[in-house]
Amino acid sequence: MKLIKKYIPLAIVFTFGVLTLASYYIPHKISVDYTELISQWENIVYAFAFLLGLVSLFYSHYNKIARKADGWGYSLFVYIGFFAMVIPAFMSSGKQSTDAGITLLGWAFRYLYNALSSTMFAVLAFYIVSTAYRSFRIKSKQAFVLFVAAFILILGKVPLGQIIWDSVLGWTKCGVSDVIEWIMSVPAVSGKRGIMIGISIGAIVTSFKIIFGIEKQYLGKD
Amino acid sequence: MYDSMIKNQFGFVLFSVLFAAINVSAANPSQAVKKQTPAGAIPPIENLTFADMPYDVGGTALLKWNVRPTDTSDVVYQIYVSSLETGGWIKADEFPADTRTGKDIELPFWAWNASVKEHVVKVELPNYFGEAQTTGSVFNFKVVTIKDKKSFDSGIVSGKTASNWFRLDRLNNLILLIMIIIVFFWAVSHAKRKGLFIRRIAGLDAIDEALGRATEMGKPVYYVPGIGGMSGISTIASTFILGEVSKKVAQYDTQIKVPHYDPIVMTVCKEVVKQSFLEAGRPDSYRDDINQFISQDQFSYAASVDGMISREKPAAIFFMGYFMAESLLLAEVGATSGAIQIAGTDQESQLPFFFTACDYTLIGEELYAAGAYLSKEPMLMSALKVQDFGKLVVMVSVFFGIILVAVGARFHWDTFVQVILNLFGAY
Amino acid sequence: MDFLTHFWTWFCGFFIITPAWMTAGAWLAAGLTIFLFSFLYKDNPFFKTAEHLYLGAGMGWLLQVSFYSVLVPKVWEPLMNHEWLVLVPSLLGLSLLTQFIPKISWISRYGFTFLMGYGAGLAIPVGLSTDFISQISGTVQPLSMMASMTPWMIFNALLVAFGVICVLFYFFFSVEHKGHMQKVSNIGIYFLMIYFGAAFGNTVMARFSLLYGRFDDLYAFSSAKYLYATQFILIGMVVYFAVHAFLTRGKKEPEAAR
Amino acid sequence: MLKDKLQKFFKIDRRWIFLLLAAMLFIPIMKPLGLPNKTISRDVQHSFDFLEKVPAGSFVLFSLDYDPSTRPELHPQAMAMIRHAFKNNLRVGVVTYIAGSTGLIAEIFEKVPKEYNKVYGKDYVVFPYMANPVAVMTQMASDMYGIYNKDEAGADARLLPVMQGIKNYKDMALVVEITGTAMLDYWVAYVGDKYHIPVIGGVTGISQPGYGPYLQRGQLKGLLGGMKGAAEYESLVKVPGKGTSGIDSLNLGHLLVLILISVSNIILLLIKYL
Repeated sequence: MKLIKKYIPLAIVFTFGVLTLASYYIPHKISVDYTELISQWENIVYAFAFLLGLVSLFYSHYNKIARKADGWGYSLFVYIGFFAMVIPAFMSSGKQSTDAGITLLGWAFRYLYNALSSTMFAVLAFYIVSTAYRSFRIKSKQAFVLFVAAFILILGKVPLGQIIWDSVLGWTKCGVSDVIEWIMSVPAVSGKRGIMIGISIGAIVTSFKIIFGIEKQYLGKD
Repeated sequence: MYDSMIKNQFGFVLFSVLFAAINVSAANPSQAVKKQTPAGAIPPIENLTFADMPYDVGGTALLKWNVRPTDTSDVVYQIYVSSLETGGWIKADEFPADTRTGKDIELPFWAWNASVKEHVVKVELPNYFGEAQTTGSVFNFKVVTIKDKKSFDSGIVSGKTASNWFRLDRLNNLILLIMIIIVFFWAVSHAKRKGLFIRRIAGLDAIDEALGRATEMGKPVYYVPGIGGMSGISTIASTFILGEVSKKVAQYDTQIKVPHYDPIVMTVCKEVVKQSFLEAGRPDSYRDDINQFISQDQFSYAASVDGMISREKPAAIFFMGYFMAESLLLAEVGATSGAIQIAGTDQESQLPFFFTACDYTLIGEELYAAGAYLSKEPMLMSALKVQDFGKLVVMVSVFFGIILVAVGARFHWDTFVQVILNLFGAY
Repeated sequence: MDFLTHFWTWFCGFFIITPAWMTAGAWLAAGLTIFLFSFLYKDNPFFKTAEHLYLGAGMGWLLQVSFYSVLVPKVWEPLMNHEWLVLVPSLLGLSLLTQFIPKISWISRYGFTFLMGYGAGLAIPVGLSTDFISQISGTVQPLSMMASMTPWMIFNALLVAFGVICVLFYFFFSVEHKGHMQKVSNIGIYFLMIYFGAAFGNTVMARFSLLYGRFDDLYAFSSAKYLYATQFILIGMVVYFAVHAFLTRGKKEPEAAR
Repeated sequence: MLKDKLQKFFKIDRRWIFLLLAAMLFIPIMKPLGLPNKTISRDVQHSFDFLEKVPAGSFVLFSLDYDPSTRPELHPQAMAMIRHAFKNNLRVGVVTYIAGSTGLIAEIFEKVPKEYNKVYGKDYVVFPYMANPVAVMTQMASDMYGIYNKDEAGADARLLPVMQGIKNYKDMALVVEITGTAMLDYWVAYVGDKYHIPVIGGVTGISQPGYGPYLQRGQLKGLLGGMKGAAEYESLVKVPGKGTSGIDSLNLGHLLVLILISVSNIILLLIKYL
């Protein structure tokens, strides 16, 4: 039992890990075909994993409704929203538009899903302002550097800011867009690059731990 | 022809010979062309040869011939290709005669002899023929020289392309990989050694403070593991930290809530939290609804978690894992609801927002180190050593690379500079 | 059977998108947009409704996507053509669902391990090449043009390299940051700060444009063509908040969002 | 006491900030302020000059690869550049590699051609969406009809008057790529450099700084960045549109942020030294 519960899964990790790793160094047709096939498989497995989420969501909101928990009425809207997307999808077989114009799915996407998701995204504009107000306070030398970099970037991105810069600092003969380009391509690059390099090594080490079966928390307990 | 490739100026990449040898066996015989004497001022094309493009999947041919003194910008070369024995010529390329030498093929020095004395042209056969037939069948090629509207045909060369077995150009990558594997296994096998040092990580010292406050106020703690899948490194690191945090939560007898984006991550986290409560000796306080599935859609996840935070007003919130644009959506609502916030992510684009909106932030790699720091588990600690080794490699290479390249460029040692750049080239 | 087909055609006839549908859509979109924005003022039933609707719609959309772009073309159609190989990933995928049955949940490990192995194998060489080797070469390469560089450019190239080394020092875990180490890693923090500040400032514009886009839509929905959807809903919200504030006056208001 | 009052101001209800921001962004939509837009950035000017120099009747390929999420920034750019192309009597071909952008492309061509009396098929053509951009880009180098044998409506592309004499990149004057993705890098690396056709880009404000090297080396002839790029181009073409009104609101929004963070720092200083 331990074999099929534990060792075969670990063998699967090792096999696919090593094969995928090796395919990077092997240009042969076989390796190209392998990569193509496996990435397609991965796609399929993920599509099934999605069902896992769907069932969990339905289950937890069904529970709320069944127990008449606080605010259970809202849980009904989860189902309404779900069917408002799924039924049109089946009616128009997943197509958002046909020759005749947009379908019901296209309509639902545009006025329901897209309205909601782009609004949620747009809320960020408000938060970015209130975060800036709260946290760009110069309490230390480091905060000062943070402040200056952000200030210049915010200023120089709009024409009005450029006009202000030119009228105040025009004598330096150094346009704000040049300063921005310098910040983005010199000091900011080193900061970003340092983080990236560190992360990549961490990711590589963790990936090794997964492939060699040292890291197996994701398997859960026996 | 591959002999010239191996004839490297630098002996320190001896093992490349080994790999080159593999390629020699895969290469196809090419045919040299007998001299022809076209009429006109232009000398004939010399040494026109066919070769398979090395280190690729097949389907790409290389044509090489000597650069002639008459190759100026007003002379034009045309390349023709045919799959038939006679006729059926298709024009594949056209370029001024003073371009396209061996130097323009982007391969490192250990895999390619970048000579300016040779014209080298890549012909990508799948552009003109069916994908299936381009590897393995014989094709004919010819080069036409055009000057002052007069054209001169070269002889015909033929050959077939092959699927190769090794990306010799990625040798530097492979060597680095092998080095890391060796260091990795060395570190792992020495993991039992006690007392490995690890520096202080500010954000993690604040965990106790945050949990203490939550206990005092009698409010819950939120742990947000982000929107990554289980194969994401940050998510794996996050589950480790969750284990340690929930252990402490169980000890303090506080409440914890973990809203999830990915169902697989949720099942793993369930195990982790259950185990932690068990280890803390409080299995009775474990409830199944600690881990809650929210949604697998980025912004509806954010909207829902925002709603939960603003309603329950938790005392402490942890954001650990993979985050995208929702980072600020979550952190700002948490900040306004008055919670102590500790964040950590390896998404460098989101770090600025966590950094400004949260009280403590684990920057990039610190998130990976956090698990080791909290648990002091020898296996994790030794992995940290490997990471430090990697960083050391980078620091040393950057330091010496800068000096060598600068000196080389200053004194115009072009080949030397090229060699150094090739060593750090990604192909 | 005939009747059913007939009925279905008749039923679908209702859902051909006419201008009336567009107007209804405008009301829906304007309403949902304003409901979500109302959270900025404070939590309210309208936001909760929109939030829950969004939960369902998001999952519905994803289901539709994974059904029509993966399951149908990549599983169903190959099976119909007797390509049995797709059964392997399908079974691996189905194995994940055993998570719900604790007794056999170990079967799901087969699916997990496949995903993890593939992911890890993919991450290693790509990480090495793009985030490791390329970043080193990106730091070193600029100086190869030394001969044609102005002193300012040389300074910049050296500054980038210096910054990278300092930042990496900051991430060094094996040594305590004391003395000189402390100084170097502190310089690293300054570089990080500049990056954070610049990245923050750089994003402000993009987020504002998104908000501008939303407002632009709301403005479009406020026209007579859409029967003044925006105005009506906005006024409705204001009235709700006013009435709500009036009714709960005197009661201890839960601490408002700061 | 003053200090307490200042402290209170520090903890101002952030909903006032939200209201201010909303007003700042919404007012210009209803009534564009037309704040001075004197500065035209170098890269936008270059783009304009380049297109201006393209002889009338030449074929310009537009690759429009953005979806609704980046629409506010990129749609005005596309509109302005296509207007400019029509104004100069250039032939326009449109391709896309992002499924979500087809609706937006339709939106452009519902409106813009009428302003210049342009006819579908004769003056411009829209090709259907294709996946796998790099393969398509490479194929178009030899014979674009190998991929695009039909236009979006299903008509034979070879027979359209607008396509006469056009077979591959050599017959085109320019490629314009407007995108919020890495597609511009593809066009530069796989087409511009390789087949020596000039490329002009339009990108979001976020990714704009990353294209400095391409511009420096001339791999990109010009670049429009974010809404600002759109507004500047609109002012060059002299047709103010969404870019101009957008940049008005961005101007005010950014000014608000700058004032807010300055004020909060001044208060901090006052509290410290009072």
